[in-house]
Amino acid sequence: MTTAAPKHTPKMAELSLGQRLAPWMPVLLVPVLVALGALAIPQTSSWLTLTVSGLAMGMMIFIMASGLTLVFGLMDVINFGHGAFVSIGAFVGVSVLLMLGQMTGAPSLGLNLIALMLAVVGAMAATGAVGWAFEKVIVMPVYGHHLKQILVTMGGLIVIEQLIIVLWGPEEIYITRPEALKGAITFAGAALEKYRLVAVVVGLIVFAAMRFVLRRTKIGLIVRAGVQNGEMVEALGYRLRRVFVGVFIAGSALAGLGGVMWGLYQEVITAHMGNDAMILIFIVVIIGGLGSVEGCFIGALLVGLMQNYVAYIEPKAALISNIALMVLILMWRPMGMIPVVKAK
Amino acid sequence: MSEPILKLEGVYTNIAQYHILQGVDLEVPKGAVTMLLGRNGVGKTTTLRTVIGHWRAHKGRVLFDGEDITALPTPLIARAGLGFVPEDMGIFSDLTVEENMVLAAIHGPINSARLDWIFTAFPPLKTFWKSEAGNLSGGQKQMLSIARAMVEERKLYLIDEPTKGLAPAIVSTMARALRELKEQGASILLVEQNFAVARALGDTANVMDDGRMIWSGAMAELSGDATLQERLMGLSLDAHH
Amino acid sequence: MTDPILRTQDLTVRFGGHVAVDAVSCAFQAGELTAIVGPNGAGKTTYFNLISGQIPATSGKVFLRGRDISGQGVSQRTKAGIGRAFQLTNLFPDLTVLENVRLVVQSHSGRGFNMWSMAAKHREMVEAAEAILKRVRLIDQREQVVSELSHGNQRKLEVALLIALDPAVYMFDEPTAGMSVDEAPVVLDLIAELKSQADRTILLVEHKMDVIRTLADRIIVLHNGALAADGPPAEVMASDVVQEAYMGKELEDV
Amino acid sequence: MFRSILSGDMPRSAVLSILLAVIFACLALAPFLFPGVRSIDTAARICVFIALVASYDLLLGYGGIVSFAHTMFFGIGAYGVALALTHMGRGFDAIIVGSVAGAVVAALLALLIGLFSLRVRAIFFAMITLAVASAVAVLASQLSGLTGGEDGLTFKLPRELGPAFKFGTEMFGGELFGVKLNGKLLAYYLVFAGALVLFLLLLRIVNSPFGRVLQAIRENDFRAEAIGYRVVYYRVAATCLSAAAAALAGSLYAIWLRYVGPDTTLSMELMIDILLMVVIGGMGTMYGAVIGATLFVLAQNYLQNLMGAASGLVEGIPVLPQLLSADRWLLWLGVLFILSVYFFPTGIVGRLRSGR
Amino acid sequence: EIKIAHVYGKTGPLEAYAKQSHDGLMLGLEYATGGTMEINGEKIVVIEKDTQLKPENGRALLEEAYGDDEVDLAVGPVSSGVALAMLPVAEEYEKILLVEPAVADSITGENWNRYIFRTGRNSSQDAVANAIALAGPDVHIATLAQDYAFGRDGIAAFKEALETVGSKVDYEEYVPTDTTDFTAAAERIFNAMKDLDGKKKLFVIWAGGGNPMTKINAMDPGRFGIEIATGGNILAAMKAYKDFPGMEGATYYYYDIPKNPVNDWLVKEHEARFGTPPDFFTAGGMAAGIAVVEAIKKAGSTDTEDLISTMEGMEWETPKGKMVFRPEDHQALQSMYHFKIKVDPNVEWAIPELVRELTIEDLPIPIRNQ
Ligand SMILES: Nc1ncnc2c1ncn2[C@@H]1O[C@H](COP(=O)(O)OP(=O)(O)OP(=O)(O)O)[C@@H](O)[C@H]1O
Ligand SMILES: Nc1ncnc2c1ncn2[C@@H]1O[C@H](COP(=O)(O)OP(=O)(O)OP(=O)(O)O)[C@@H](O)[C@H]1O
Ligand SMILES: [Mg+2]
Ligand SMILES: [Mg+2]
Repeated sequence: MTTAAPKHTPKMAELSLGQRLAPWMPVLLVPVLVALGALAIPQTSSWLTLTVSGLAMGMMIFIMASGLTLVFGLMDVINFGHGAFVSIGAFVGVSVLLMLGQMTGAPSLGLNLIALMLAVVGAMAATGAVGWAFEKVIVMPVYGHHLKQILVTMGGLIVIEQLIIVLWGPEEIYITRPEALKGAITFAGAALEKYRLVAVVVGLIVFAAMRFVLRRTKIGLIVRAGVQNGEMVEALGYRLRRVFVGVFIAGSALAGLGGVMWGLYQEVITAHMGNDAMILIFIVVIIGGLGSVEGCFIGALLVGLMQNYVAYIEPKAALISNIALMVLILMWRPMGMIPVVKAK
Repeated sequence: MSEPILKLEGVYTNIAQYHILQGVDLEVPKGAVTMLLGRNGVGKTTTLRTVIGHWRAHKGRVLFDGEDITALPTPLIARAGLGFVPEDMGIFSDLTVEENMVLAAIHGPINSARLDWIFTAFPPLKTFWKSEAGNLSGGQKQMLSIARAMVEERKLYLIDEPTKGLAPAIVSTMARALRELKEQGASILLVEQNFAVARALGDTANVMDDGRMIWSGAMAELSGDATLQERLMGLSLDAHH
Repeated sequence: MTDPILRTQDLTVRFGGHVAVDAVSCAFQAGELTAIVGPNGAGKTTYFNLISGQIPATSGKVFLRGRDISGQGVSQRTKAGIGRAFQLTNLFPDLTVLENVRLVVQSHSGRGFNMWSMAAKHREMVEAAEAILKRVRLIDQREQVVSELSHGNQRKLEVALLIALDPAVYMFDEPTAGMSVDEAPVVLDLIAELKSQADRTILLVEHKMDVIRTLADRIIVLHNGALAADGPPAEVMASDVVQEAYMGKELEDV
Repeated sequence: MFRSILSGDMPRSAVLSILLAVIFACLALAPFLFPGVRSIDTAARICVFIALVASYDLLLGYGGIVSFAHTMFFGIGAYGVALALTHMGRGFDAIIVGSVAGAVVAALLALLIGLFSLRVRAIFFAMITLAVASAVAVLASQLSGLTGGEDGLTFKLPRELGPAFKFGTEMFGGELFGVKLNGKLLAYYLVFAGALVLFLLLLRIVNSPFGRVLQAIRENDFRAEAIGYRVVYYRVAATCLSAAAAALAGSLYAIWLRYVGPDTTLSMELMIDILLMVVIGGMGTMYGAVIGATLFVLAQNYLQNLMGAASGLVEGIPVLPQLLSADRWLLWLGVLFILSVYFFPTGIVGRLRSGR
Repeated sequence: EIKIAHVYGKTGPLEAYAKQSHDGLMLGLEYATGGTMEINGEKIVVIEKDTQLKPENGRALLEEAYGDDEVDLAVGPVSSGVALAMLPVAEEYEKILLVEPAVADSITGENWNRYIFRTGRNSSQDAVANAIALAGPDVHIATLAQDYAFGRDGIAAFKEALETVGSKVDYEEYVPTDTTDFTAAAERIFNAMKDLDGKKKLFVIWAGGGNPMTKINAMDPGRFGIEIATGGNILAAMKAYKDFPGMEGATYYYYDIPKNPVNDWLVKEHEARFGTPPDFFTAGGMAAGIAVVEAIKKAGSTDTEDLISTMEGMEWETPKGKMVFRPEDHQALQSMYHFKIKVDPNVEWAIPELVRELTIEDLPIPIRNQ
């Protein structure tokens, strides 16, 4: 073939060190914050406790937020209903656990984990199914309209919360963790709840799995492109609707997983528990940068650490620590730390 | 002559309350370049969009390779073997050039020989392979849009005003690339305002006005007849060129 | 020669490592029509963006009537007399054609912060807008919502907005791209008219050589971001840069 | 005359005109048409919310700016009046000082937030307003010495606006068409007139050249800048105006309730209600505020009663009575949210105007 | 016909409490009228009004009840914030508002007016009872509460009460109301307490979700010899107490504790009708219901002034035994129960076993409305 065009030689200059470092800055924030914490907190054992449990709390937040990174970050759907999926996940998961009282009551880690696994599977199946219906009925007509999304998903949230009350009753449900996950591990004068270790493992699995799927498949690309110009994606031959539905289901199922984990952490679940966590979840997704699993992950860790340090140093300031963190990060990077999708 | 690759039979298309296409008939022969010409706003773009399924014909039929695709969803139409270069280029500006191309290659990894061929025609795509497509210059976006359609073999290419915004040198390489596509056996339906390109590439020509096809015939006949051009398109093309 | 109305001095912008506009110094005289040509990606649109303020320059300065305006924002520069039409259509999609133009007229009249009178009562603005729509042959579409216009008509509206703004310096970025052969001359005639009757300074990016030949007083060539040639049309067109990097082989030889 | 009261912005739909006229008449004559404490309370709330929602429409529908701090401004106005009445005594001077101060503080705060964050992307502004609003809500509940904390403030109005004040005893014998002429009636008309004036003012603003610029900015801020409008200034101005108007609506609310508290004036829930009223009514139409607020407040107040009746009807059928039980009114409000966005994508006003 | 309005947060976050309160009220009316729901031949009609837990609604609904529905008196609401907004309405309409179960001290304190009565306990009663239950020689006490008026008032009352029994608080910790992670608070408390000698107790006052006790417990406070203590709660919440066998505190009601005919009837009827034992707020609701009937019976009319003079100093029997409306501030004085937690795997929740009944005479409750 002979289709040669004229030479094309745009001028390139060297990048400065700062420019080359820029992509790595967010990753560095976590150790920097840990180091700052060490400076501000004189008691080493307290610092250690706060750091480790803060990171673990970050993982838990990440699990809840991971679904929203997909739905809000990638698909650009401002889903206030996400909190409702967290709640459903918690109720279904806890119901399963209560049914498996034999397994959770036994002081065997293996049995406990199997029970937990079953609860997670049940919860994810339930939230995935509800997510499917939610997308079909509620979200589908409002792609691309943020305001309507807020309202419609708000409506969906209320409906789901009320249905939870109809099904499970208005009372709070209390649950205790599986026997082997109660209590703490103590080391070097620091204490770490055992349950948080489970959260760390689950969080890492979710993180790795999401990264894998988004890097190795075109799904992430299709969604991002589809949000911008769905017609064109279809003209390339992709069944965009199916991909959107699939991603929405995945996001909802992840919220369900988050719900189980969060419910077991709180040990008390209410219909509006998910919604109570929503502001935090939104903050994490936004400071991470829309659409970025890595950003969301780092953001969640930062939030977890920040909360603990600030609450220790000055409890009054804890009220605004998350908000301050968000404002600072957005002032530094208005698009969030690692933006994948450009926000409008 | 063999069966045409694409055939529109009395297609009517409405957009909202407007009746845009009013009985368009069109045949695109296999292995040839077919031009679709006409003034602004006569319905050329609407015709292409009706073929790909972005607008729906509410009357008439669209046949592709002998199959009725009138009611098929867009993704299936595309997968039947259509490549589409929209008028507004349809660039995914948040994605990099590479990601745009990867998405366009629906059947798997990009064939590297084909990619090299695309790079020789449109060198900036290679230079800015990892850059965000939204930051490309106007002409570079146009190149990307065409390249996307060409990244894999298609039976038929629908191309809406590909040369707008391209520098003359690139226009020639693009024209050559299209010709090479044709030589590989593909068919092309091309909307074009640049008459030089139309004349150089077109085998047959169709002229639209006001939602109807008003003239169809060989390109040579049209380009040779100034009065015909005057009558069909309001202006002699040669005079302008 | 008189003082130039617009002048750029070592104007440079870098995107990451890519130097898109490379130390361009150039002056434009009042009443002159300058064509800017160059291959795709040469930096023409970016050069416009730097002049009108859409993108901040990495270094270098822009002067308007001898005053340094490098620190000013887009709207300030617009008010100062730099007007701009866009290569990729960029309108108010859900407003009507008339309202699009009327808004420009209103901006020109400086009544933007008037919160008390009724916009609809200002007949003179509506009339001015309609006059311009007549000139670009869009008057029949005046009540149509812009997003429903065909591509070519949107291009015309783009030109109409710039004319309504009536700046000292007009910058057209491929105004006729996508216009049909019978419509393009209308716009080109308008540009010619601006130049000869209103004595306006015009910067024109175009890829159509015949257009440049008939309209331009002067051509500058940008290549890889740098100023590669500057001079009268005939001379520049014949130069090697233009022939090699820009024109390529003539189509007929394909 | 009529035209210029409405700033030339006519309803442009027969059904809409009738609806508006009916709502206007009902509100203007509420004490006579619907005597009863509850119904007048509902009418007064409708008035306040019309003004509040209209002020939000200026920002959202015309300016295209998403703010979550609107209730904050509303609350500032309410607390302004509450604090003035608590500290200056129960006089009209306190009401005036309180509402003016509230409006000024609200506008200044809006100016501050706007200059700081309106230069950046829309979502940034939305998040900042969310953050500031929740910080202020927390502050209000923390500074319990000043604001009464979670419990809020209860205060007394001038005697002339309370039920104990009777007038017209000589002329009408203290009653007109069976309605007692007392301070409560005066309070209602104060709220009604205040809301009406605010609404007409806002209507004027959106139809001025300024309002048109806002629309242009909403459509395409990039291009608005390129035709010579300094986008930030316009956005900030719109934010301040709308904040001040919201604060005034808040003052009216405080006057009516004789109570302010964080849940009543500052909550996120209220913010969502406002959003919903704007969208159901029709964004960027102003009249949407009237329709949206009226419908929504009515639904909030009477849906429960309606459902009580409905669940009585289906007694005996499984599950249904439980779903229709009056306690589940929120469920149906949620369903209404969804349906209204479905069936009125351009709002009720948009729907009526397009005639489809 | 006697009309009573029950104005309460029927829907909204405290729905569960609301239901208990209402069931209790109805049972109380039924019990006191011997099942006839009539007083002196007049039928009792209860009108329910849902505040949705919003103060402004509370006001409007109470006005509607007094003004449009012309009820004789009103009962409610659940939340203190709503109650405070409603108090002036009672004064305006000169009708009685019987507050149940909102607890804020200021309802019968600074914001009180003579139309307000309260059958529910107030925060001071909780605080004093807990102080008596916890204090002892050589006991060090730290407190944890939410950082807003309710939490701070509660701790203040608790401290005051501790002083009356000759003890004091060694360390106070306040955290934001919506805190979910208590690691930092626990660390601060541990650091403050670990070097003290003797018994160490951490007293927790918490309203709503969040459940700090188990979370702090999971950090093994036993390492530093710290025990956690708190008051009673609804049965569902008592499940979480299973992690704290032996924990002491003071509660307002647990169905198995009071021994009297009223409570026996309540437990039996409740089990029969709802399949569960009566809960925390059921008892209060019932006390209010009985109080209404008793007062109207004794006053012989529903005239507000007659009712007020009857009710001031009125004594009546409730599931919690005798209650008395103190004439000064109309607060019902009542017994509280010092408990110790017992865990029985066959019972869903942890059982608070009675250590000692703290009777009216044992509890010095300050009068705060002067
Ligand atoms: N979304 C739409 N809504 C309503 N009318 C539309 C819409 N899109 C196009 N039209 C109208 O349909 C007609 C045909 O438009 P079309 O884009 O097909 O023209 P075209 O021949 O491609 O013109 P051009 O050469 O300018 O691109 C025009 O009159 C246009 O106004
Ligand atoms: N915002 C940006 N970020 C990064 N690169 C950019 C940006 N804007 C332009 N560029 C790059 O700068 C170069 C010059 O672009 P410009 O749009 O100025 O070209 P042009 O001369 O107008 O070309 P055309 O004729 O195709 O419109 C291009 O290679 C483009 O990729
Ligand atoms: Mg077209
Ligand atoms: Mg360009």
